[in-house]
Amino acid sequence: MSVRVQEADFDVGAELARVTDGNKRIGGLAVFVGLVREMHVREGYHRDRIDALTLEHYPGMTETALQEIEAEANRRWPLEATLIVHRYGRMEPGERIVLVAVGSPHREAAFEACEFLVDWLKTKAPFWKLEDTPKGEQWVGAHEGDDAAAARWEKK
Amino acid sequence: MSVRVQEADFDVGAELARVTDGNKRIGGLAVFVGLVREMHVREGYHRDRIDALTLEHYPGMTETALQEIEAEANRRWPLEATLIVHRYGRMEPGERIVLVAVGSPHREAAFEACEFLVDWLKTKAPFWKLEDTPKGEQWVGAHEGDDAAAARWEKK
Amino acid sequence: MKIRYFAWMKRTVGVPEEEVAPPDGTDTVGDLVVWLRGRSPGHAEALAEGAAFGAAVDQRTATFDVKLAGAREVAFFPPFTGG
Amino acid sequence: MKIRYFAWMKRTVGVPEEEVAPPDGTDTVGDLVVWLRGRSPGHAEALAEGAAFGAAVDQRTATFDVKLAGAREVAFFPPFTGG
Repeated sequence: MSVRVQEADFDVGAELARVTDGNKRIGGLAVFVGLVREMHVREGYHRDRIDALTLEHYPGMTETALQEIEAEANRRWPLEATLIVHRYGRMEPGERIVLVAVGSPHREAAFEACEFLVDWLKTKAPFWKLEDTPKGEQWVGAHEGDDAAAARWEKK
Repeated sequence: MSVRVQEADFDVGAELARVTDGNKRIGGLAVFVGLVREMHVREGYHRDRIDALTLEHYPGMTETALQEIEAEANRRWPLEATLIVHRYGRMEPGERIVLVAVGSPHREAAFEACEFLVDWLKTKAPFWKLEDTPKGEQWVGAHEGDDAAAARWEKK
Repeated sequence: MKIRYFAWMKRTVGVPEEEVAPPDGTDTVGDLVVWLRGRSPGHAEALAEGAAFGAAVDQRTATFDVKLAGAREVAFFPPFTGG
Repeated sequence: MKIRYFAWMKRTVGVPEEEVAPPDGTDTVGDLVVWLRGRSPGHAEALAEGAAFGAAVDQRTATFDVKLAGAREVAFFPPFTGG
């Protein structure tokens, strides 16, 4: 289990190698990489071109929140390895924002836990996105779809 | 869209960079890496230690089958990029067998299409696994769970 | 007690953080919000009733009925938009 | 017509591929299976009724009712286990 919050970009290949190397019990590794899109596309809301994105976070609380999310995934699924790397600071379209990787003996568990981590970190980790657009700066509003995606993992 | 069948290992970081570089419309990249496990774990069937795995395939048909699966994923979801790299030949525990990567503006589509590709290639592409175990060689039988996983994508 | 503001709330309040000494009777996060509104028009706007914001007490997400007893740091922020 | 065998079927039949000239009336994949069984005990075992195997005609998966007309290559193999 490992969580990192950093300003610098990350090397996907090197990160994934560290997750799997030496662990021969991993049959499936599910990975998600979130990237900055040049267009903000939210259901009919606005479609502004994005020149840059600045991610603010709450140092200290962010790491704790991500560790708790990761621990929850490990409680729910039989996982061999988990990794979350989330950047903050200024990023341009095409740049990587976040990496989530989950290794498990079984591909189903790896996929489910990876989706769970991505859904939960979007709604439970203290990050805020500020978009730099031709019309000026604007804070990204919370996305109802993200809440719905996160809610499907809530225990009944 | 890209499909490759090869004996050599692949560099995950380099492959993923080729999928996303220069495409600023990708917001989410979902990836699956299948690896050789040192244990064969199938529901109560047998749990033999595996010394090596040899993947046989049907050259020509394999590429066609993978291209058709990839085209089907692109018909079903709004994808910006897809990649399937599948190895054949002899591999030891810990080695990579297959890489599936899907880039989309939306993470939900990326995850769904990636799972779809993995499920379908397991049941629709002509590969056969021969395990080298302390008890001798044995062909891996088809896994009912794989058929069920593939079947959930069949159109009603 | 340290108060921290994030994202647009930081700009609306005008400072990223401040040390405050709320009066006796400020028992919960909700009480603190009401008291902070009186500090400036920026505070009143950022922490307005009906504005969509959440809170954390000592870096753990907290609802407005959570007690402040012993809290060293309370943060206010808009809904999270990471990932 | 070229016949190819894969995985354990190749070992049971004894050859990875062979050229055959089935008699007139061998119209479908199923007809071909019946005729091939008579070529050797290995063929009979690999292609036995009830054995779990599939076929491809000219590199496309085919059910046993598919017609062979014009086919250049027919393959037989156990269920796929890739990925």
